[in-house]
Amino acid sequence: MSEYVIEMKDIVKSFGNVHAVRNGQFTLKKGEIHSLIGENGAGKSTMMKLLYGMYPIDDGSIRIHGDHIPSISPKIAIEKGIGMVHQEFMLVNELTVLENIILGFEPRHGITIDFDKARKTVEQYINQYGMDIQLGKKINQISVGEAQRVEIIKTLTRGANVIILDEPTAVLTPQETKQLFVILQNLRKDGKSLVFISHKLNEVMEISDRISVMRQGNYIGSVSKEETSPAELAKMMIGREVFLNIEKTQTKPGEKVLEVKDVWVSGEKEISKIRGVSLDVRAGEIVGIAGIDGNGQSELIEAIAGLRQVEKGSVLLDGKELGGLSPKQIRKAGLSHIPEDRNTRGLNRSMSIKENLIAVQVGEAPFCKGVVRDDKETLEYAKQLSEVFDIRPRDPEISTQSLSGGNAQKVVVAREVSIGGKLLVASQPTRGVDIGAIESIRKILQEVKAKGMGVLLVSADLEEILSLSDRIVVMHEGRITGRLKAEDANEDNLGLLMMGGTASAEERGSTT
Amino acid sequence: MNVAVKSIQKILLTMLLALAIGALFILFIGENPLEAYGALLRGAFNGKLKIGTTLASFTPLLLTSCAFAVAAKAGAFNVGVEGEVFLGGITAAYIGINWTFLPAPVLMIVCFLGAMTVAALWALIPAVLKAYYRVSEVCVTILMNSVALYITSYLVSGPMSAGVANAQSLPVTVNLPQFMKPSSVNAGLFIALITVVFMIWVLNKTTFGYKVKTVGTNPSHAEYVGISPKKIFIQSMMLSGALGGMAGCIEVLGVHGYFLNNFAAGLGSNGMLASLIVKNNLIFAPFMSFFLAVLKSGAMGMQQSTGVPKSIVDTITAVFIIVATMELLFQFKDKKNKKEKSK
Amino acid sequence: SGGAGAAKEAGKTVEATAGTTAKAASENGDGKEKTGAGKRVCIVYSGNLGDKSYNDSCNEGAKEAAADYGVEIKNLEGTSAEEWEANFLSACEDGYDLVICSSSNFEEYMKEHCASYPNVKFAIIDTTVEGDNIVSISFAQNQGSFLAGAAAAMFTQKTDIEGVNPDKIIGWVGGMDIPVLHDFFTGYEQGAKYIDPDIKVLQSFAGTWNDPLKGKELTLAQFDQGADIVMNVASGTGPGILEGAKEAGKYAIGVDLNQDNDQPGSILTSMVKRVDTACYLAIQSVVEGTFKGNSTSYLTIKEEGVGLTDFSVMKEHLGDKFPEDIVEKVKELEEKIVSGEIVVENYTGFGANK
Amino acid sequence: MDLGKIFSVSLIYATFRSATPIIYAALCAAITQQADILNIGTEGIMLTGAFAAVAVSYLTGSWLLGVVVAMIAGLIMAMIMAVGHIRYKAEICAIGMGINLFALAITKFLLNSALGKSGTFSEPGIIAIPRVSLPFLAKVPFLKEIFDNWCITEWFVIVLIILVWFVFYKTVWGLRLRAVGQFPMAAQTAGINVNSMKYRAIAISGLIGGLAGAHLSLGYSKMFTENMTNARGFMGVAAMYFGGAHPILTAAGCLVFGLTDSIGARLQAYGVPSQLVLLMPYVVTIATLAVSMASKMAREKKKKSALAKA
Ligand SMILES: Nc1ncnc2c1ncn2[C@@H]1O[C@H](COP(=O)(O)OP(=O)(O)OP(=O)(O)O)[C@@H](O)[C@H]1O
Ligand SMILES: Nc1ncnc2c1ncn2[C@@H]1O[C@H](COP(=O)(O)OP(=O)(O)OP(=O)(O)O)[C@@H](O)[C@H]1O
Ligand SMILES: [Mg+2]
Ligand SMILES: [Mg+2]
Repeated sequence: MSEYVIEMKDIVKSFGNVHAVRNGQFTLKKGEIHSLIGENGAGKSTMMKLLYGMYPIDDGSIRIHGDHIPSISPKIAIEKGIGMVHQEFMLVNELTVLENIILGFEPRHGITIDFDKARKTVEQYINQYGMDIQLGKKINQISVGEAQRVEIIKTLTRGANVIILDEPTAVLTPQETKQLFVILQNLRKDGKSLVFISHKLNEVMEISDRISVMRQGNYIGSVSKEETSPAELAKMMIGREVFLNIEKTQTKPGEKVLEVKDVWVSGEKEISKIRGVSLDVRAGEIVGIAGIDGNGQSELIEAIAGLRQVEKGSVLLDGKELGGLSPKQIRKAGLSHIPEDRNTRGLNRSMSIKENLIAVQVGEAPFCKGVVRDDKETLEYAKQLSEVFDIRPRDPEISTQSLSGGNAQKVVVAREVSIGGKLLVASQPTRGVDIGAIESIRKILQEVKAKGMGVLLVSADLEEILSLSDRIVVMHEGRITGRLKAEDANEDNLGLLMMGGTASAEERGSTT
Repeated sequence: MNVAVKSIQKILLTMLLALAIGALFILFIGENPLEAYGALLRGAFNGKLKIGTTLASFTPLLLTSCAFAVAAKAGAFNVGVEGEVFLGGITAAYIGINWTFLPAPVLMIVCFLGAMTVAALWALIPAVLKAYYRVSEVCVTILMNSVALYITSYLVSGPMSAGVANAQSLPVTVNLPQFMKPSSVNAGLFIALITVVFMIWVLNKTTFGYKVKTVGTNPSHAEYVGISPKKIFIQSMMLSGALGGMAGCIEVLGVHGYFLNNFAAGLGSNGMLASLIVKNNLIFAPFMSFFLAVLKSGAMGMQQSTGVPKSIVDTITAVFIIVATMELLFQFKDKKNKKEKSK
Repeated sequence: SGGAGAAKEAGKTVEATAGTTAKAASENGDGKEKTGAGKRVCIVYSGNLGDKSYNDSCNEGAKEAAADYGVEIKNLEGTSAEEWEANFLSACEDGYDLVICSSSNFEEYMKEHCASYPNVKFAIIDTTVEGDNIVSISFAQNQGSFLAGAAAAMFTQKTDIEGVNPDKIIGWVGGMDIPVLHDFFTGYEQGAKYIDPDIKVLQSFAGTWNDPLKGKELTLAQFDQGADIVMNVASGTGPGILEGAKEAGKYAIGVDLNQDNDQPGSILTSMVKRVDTACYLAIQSVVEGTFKGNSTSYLTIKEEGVGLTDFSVMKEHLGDKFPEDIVEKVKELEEKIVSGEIVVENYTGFGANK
Repeated sequence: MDLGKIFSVSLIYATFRSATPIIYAALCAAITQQADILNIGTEGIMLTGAFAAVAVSYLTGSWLLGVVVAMIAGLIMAMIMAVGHIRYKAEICAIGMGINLFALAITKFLLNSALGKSGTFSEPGIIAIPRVSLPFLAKVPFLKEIFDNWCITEWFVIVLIILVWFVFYKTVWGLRLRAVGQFPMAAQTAGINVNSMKYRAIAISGLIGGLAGAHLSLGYSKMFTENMTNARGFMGVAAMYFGGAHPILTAAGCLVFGLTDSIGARLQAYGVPSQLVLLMPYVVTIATLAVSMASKMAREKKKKSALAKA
């Protein structure tokens, strides 16, 4: 028997002209947590999808428990005890949590599904790992964190002893991440082997036994946790030194550019998801909204942008009432908006970089003459932005389909900060983005502020909130539970407020 | 550029394969494929009349395929083009018969405008139901085609009847000039060609085209960048309707000279077919329309000049179309490339 | 061929009342050698063959002429206006001696194009088109329908026959709602009311020529409303009407061809419209050189262009329950129409003096 | 106008009778729709089935064999579509329309060459699907009139609606089918072979489509006519959309159509212009759908505001 549960050797995989993996190497020992890190587009997900049999490999070999497996399908992978939690959740919205968990491995009663048995089996695992999952709800009614746990339970009920987690923490709050880590530790204790993909080096350092690094489809190397440091890892990933802690530029806040007054907003499933939120943002400052995902931040942002109806209350942008205005009119009034979901909101993946860069200015000079689009002007502009914002590759004519997460996000950021509005709403601007890109996006936000734009930043990443914001508001269950000056805030008091606790009296007094 | 060349290559290869499979089928039923294809080609191209007939059936398909594709670009599956052709036709007939106080050139233009307007308004119904009430436009347009057929049928056998043995209207007082007589190909062909080129230009070069494509590919993104998906969806459905109405107007003013009951049967669905085969690519749709028109008039010619029964001709045409829908040759090539690379 | 046989059979049934033109013609033909060899005739149809009705009837006539004169026949079927015109034009161009347009659908094309083909002879059935190289043959379908209506009106009161109710209601189902069908209906209704003014006539249109299921549904609906006999005037939709009668244990009247044997025992009679005769005569005139352009024949009961079948199939089925008085009455009415004592009305736009 | 004659007991059976072929067609379309495949080819599959049923019933004298062969014929047509779409990437609606054209032509061709007829084939030798009367209903006067003498396939459609509903929502296969339709990647990662599920869905759809055709030619009538489906397949697709591919709602849509159609058939006799009567079922179906969707949206809104008050 081999020392390794999994051995992937000399893996090659391309999609058309994209060489996703050129030289992939990966091994996994029994009972270890092995992290796989690399920039966006380094080929991490592809490596793991190949292991899970989602695509055939072009070249190389895969061994599971020492056996050479010539061709893998998800079915075979599952039979061999491999489970995968995908970067994009593989959950069917219209089905219930329980149905999703048992899909493909349904306990049967003849041809019908034995839901009782299914429930019992699943509950057993839920209890064993102390997870909080409501089996009867539909997927579109549960939070991201819960969906994540559903994915893990899914692998467990299928008898996985190797579990691959592709960027599981990208969408989690610190608290949820902590909970997840407890679960992962327990799984390791039970003898499961885990692959953990992440961009967050501190998490990687916290949880892993070994760490492998990939860059541009190539295997760079593996190190054990004890022998390395975040700085070294970052260098391996990017090929140069990185500085994440940006120095805050000091500016004097000017006029109020955004005033939200006692706003109530409905959510997808419930009315009044937001209940009476008031806040303001001045020119030349960054206001951070901290909060666990699903506490109304998304709804608030969408309401400001005119993408969701406001039940009551008023929003003023640069003194202009936004109630009843269309998204287009709100943009005209001075809003720039980096949405939380770059794939469906932020970008049109079927169009080129060039076209995405002018998406909000279509039909406006100089990108059109009359009703005709001006391609030359557009290309010129796009080339310029690509240069300034370091969008790679430098060819604005190519489709955004093939862009890595970080570069895709840069397209959105470039577009939104270049239209020169008065307020920039940035929702999760660095989620799922590699550190190189995080570095540059954070720098851009600082520059925007320095130019006198007001910035409203929503992030589940407390470190990001803390390092960028001048003022911080905390949201919990549709209400604001705390307002702090940046210098008074730290992970602990923010965490407490995010969980619904109250801040101490003096902190309250210091709100503006 | 490379992509375009590849696509054309693909279409040509697919057609060749369709011919080959069609040949097998012809052999199977005991006819000579070369003779049959000869008859088919002669049926479509031999002499002024045949060419004219081919072009005459090409004209409405150009517009209906374009109409379907335009709606598809905004994410609508508009089965209702046929109904729009009917209503455009009846409107053109009504105006062409009754508004004789207008000078002829003006009347002609008004016929077109009227036909396009009424057809666009007809398309507005499913569009609004979909945009505001999420009612499937496929369902509504399938049903509305029958409604349009019966409405026009009622009008030409009742209030607008010419009082002759057939259900048809009085002749219109303006006609699109015909050429290549005795076939009924007429100036409408050029109007249709210009319109289609114009539509390609609109969709690829104008702001409106960009919005349509955005809404069709990602409505949620469209909303976010300030394009109203509902508005654009409705506008392109209406545009699609207007194109259908134009086809109806050309058929009435150019081909028949009056409104003939049920004249548009199959025009909408054939246009839809032409567009679907090329996956709603506006540039290829006209070529596919031409291919279908050639098949159609070729099939008629085959019936006229050989002993091959119509059912066999139709069977071969259908086999042709089925093969033409498949992208298989392209796949062959892809695989081959891959194999070569991996070696 | 078998088809020609069927036409002859249809001929025989009308023969019961008087000698038939077609029969007379075939006698002429049979005697001679094939004088028509080398002549080419093209028939264009506004529909497909196999409707067991109008188009088939036309084809029967052509087949008979082919058998008698050795002419070459080409049939061009088409289901859309586009195909009709293309087929018609191709027939004009391809040097046929005679082009027969089987229905009024070709009227406009003939008006437009016939003059450009002075060497081709044309015939049109079921309507009238002027032109030096055109003969038009149309039918007094209203007269035939009058007889059908009268027969139906009498039949619906024969309550001793199984399936016949006391209600004075009869039915009529048409294909597309087009003027020529109203000419049928006008006669049918007049005939029924002539027998008994209290008779109610139900009228439905299927809106299509080729949906027998729709025809069946409409027929059953009329039965549900008290009718017990329904006349079919629906071409390809018709088989459903006849089947509906059979299935409901009620009765129908056939049209165009002799359909009495299509659902034997359920079809009282058929209103035969001698499209075959028209077709045959047109071919005959070309073969024999008697073709006279710009002529119009209007085939009425007198010319045996229309008429009822001889009820024999029904007689066989009902045995002594068969109401002989209907046959007698029909004969009497026929004579009255021929003599002009009864004037059968036309729908606007139809009739001898159209 | 005699309303008593229009709204008589017979209207109930008439409604059901004219809706049944469309229900079959709609179920045929619903199965593939659950796998996110729009089966425009329903019309052609059904027509092929109708032909095969009549031909085999006539040649062998067995209606059952006719039905079985019809289902196999439907299956073959469906598989051409499946292979073209899944293996050779044909646009599903394009190949579906191709199948419709092919079915129209090949049935006409075979009618001429194999059965030696054109247009209509209605020989006495065709053995129809038997009709049954349930003896226990015969005693109840009202029910007897409604349920008397139904064709076996008319009874069976009720079973089939429930069966399809059961398969969709209660069985393992149905769960997988819906997963494939709604999120194929998720199904794939659950070890489900997406393409094989699609093949199976189309195959079953073909079987049901063939049965639909057999009902048309051996149950609803006893003949085959060129193009005898006359857009009933398309109506089925429309009905499938009406019910959002849910078998029971879909059947309800068909019944709305059938009811208006049957009322229309009775109304025509009173001199209402035929075209206006003929278009009624279509308008009523659209209106019903629009109103039900609008009120559904209103209900959702209300539900939300009820929550707000609580
Ligand atoms: N199905 C696909 N088709 C085409 N290109 C693909 C596909 N999947 C991945 N790629 C490309 O392959 C490259 C590697 O992608 P992969 O998803 O493995 O990166 P990653 O390391 O997981 O990045 P991220 O951190 O953004 O998730 C990228 O350039 C990506 O665009
Ligand atoms: N600068 C502005 N400030 C406020 N409102 C504006 C401004 N510009 C346009 N609007 C309003 O926005 C709406 C749409 O604007 P616009 O005139 O650009 O429409 P359009 O381009 O025809 O629309 P579409 O983009 O949907 O085709 C109109 O109601 C218009 O009055
Ligand atoms: Mg990834
Ligand atoms: Mg009676």
